Amino acid sequence: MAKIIGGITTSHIPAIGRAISLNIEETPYWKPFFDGYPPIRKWLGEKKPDVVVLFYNDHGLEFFLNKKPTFSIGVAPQYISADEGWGIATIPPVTGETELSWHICNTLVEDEFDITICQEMKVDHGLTVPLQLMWPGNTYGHIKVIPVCINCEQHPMPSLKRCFNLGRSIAKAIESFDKDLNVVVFGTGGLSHQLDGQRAGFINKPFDLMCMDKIVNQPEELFQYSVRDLVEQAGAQGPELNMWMGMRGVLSGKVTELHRNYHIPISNTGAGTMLLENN
Amino acid sequence: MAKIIGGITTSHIPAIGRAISLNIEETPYWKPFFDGYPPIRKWLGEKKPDVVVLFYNDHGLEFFLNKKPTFSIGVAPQYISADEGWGIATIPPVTGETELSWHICNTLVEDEFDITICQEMKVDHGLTVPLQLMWPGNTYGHIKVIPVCINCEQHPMPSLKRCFNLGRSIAKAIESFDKDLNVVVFGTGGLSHQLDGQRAGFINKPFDLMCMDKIVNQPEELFQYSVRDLVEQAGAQGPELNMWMGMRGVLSGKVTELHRNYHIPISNTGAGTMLLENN
Amino acid sequence: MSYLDNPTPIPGTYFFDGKMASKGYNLNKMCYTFNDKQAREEFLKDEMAYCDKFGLSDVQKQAIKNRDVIGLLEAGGNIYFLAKFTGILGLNMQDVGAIQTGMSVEDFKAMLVKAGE
Amino acid sequence: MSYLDNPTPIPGTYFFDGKMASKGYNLNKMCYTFNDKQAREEFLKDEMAYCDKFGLSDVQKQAIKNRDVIGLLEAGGNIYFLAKFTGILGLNMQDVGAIQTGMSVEDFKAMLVKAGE
Ligand SMILES: [Fe+3]
Ligand SMILES: [Fe+3]
Repeated sequence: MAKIIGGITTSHIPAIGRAISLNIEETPYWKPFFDGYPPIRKWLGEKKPDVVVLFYNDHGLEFFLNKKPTFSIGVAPQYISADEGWGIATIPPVTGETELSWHICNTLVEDEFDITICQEMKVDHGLTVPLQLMWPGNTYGHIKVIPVCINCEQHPMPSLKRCFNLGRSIAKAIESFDKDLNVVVFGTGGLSHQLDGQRAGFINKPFDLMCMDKIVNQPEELFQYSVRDLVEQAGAQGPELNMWMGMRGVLSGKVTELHRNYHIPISNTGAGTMLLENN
Repeated sequence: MAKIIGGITTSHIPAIGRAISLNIEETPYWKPFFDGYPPIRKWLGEKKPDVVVLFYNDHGLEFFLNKKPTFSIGVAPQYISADEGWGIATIPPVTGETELSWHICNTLVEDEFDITICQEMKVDHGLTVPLQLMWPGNTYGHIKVIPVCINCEQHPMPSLKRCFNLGRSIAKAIESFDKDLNVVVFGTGGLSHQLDGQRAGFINKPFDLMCMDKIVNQPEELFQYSVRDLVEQAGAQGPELNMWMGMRGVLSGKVTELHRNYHIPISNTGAGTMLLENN
Repeated sequence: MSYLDNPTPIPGTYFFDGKMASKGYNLNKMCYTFNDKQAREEFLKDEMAYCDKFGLSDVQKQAIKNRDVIGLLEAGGNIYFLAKFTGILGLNMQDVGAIQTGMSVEDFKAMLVKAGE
Repeated sequence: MSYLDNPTPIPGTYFFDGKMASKGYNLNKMCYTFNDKQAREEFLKDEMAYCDKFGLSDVQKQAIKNRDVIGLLEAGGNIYFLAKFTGILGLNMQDVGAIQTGMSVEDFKAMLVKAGE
């Protein structure tokens, strides 16, 4: 049976990709952020996961507003990183895990999640930057990725609870999959940030730290925050916390926090990095 | 407040559109089918609905398998009927109801339906044939249409129960919409038919008649049939019953059956036509 | 447990599920283009060249060549997209039913009428 | 009740909801094309002609002309699609933040650093 070994949270903002391209990770601005990653890379190197279930959002590369899904799941054999319009470097194609992806989709629909199933998908920085962070030099060729995309671009957006339960159902699917695979889950994006409006640049450090605490042992306590509350307290892009909740839903009730890092600012964002081992 | 005045079920197969184009409704083959419609047209003429919520499926015009949603809702000001490849005549553009559509979407996401929201959509025979049937000569210009599209083309498909509950949530949205609008709901497609495989041409009249009976007063009893059961008992395209269930979910608990017609065969299909008034 | 986990086949019936959808992706993608008149014309001009453009397998190409609907289904074709292919050939759903069941079109139609009695 | 039914505004913050999505559809559609290099070049060659191609309103065109990010938001622009427009101009998210808040880029960056203290 496939096994869920742990979860990782990470920012996915494009500026990180640019910093990697420019090789400026060790400059004073970037060092405190990139310093959060070596312990996670070490853990990944030891645990050797086969598959990553990667929660992210698409910021207008694959999905336009003509057809905007709440949840979309990739079932493709390969995903292509493509031009996003403002110059972030693309990365080599990402390998999919078709069979487990479809098994997850079957379980999700059975569990009354009304997903959009994607057999072909361009993936943007939301998915590519985390891979670059975890496997420097784009050495992710041995990893199979299952993209789980959550709408964070247009209201109405799903609740934290719904995303957590999406994760629960994905966990059920993984644990009933008849192959010996080690699966790790990424919750990408967040934490507090606001890109648009006169309040642009808004960051809420206490709220972010509270979320990082709760996500470990009391994720359900975060259900009290509506999407509107998130916009208010964590900025217009604060609902990206949904991806963290999806990740946390895939883990079991009890997890062990092995590592965390929090740094402000990366671009306009409070960047939270965590490594949670599944018990 | 907007009011749900009734529901209509109808086949939507392309051959009907072709028969209308060829003006052969009164030929022996077609007459028993088209005879089912005058009482419904009369009722529509008297009740003068402002809006139609139209449950249908897209048979490969707007949606390809690259991104295939379970449920998609149109929020566009207008929908275009387009070339489907095998020669069915297109119809004039269909007017949307943007504001109520978005209100429905907001309610659905709040109620944990993970819809795909569509601001631009080509609509195929699943939507256009019912409009042609209800408003001969394409005199539907005064009607605003809200398309609700359910995946019936690729497994996994949602259950009858899920589609019924989708309808329940849509009803809640309509009944909380602050405008005096009369809304009618169409459940299109079905009943038993099988287009593909060595069992092509399979029709199950007793099962169809049972569904027509149950849909009136005991729709929940149909929950016992899984999508697999539908394929087995109503043919590979039998899951189109989902659109009837969505429609029935929008109506209240009690409805009055004002009219019904059942005819075999229309093309490869058992065609059920019903008019249910909302109590 | 998904309803798709039931391993018992339904005779003469295909489930277009993940396995089939993966297998038939290129074939269905080609057929999806047939919504467009220009694509239909390009196909008719040189069928096999058009198939190659979408990377169809030899089995899929052979089934296209032979108008072998069952073969196309087994190669991952989805009936709604295949209908756009058979539409090009001027076949309607009763013709396609006859091909798949090995009946004459008249017998196939008679079978449907009988289902109503 | 949807969370969007709360009528109290959040200062300096836009909800890109149905109303805004309808209003800004053409604008966002234009910006979506900027994923494509050729589209970016065509836009740069004649900005207003490109806007017309997508049926932008006069208000939207004026806001494009003026690089008026707040004006674009109010005209239904979605920040993720607008970012593809500002990207063409060589502006990053901190530049865009500065424009919207009326700060200098240096002050905007300093504000962010301060949020971490
Ligand atoms: Fe993001
Ligand atoms: Fe149909």
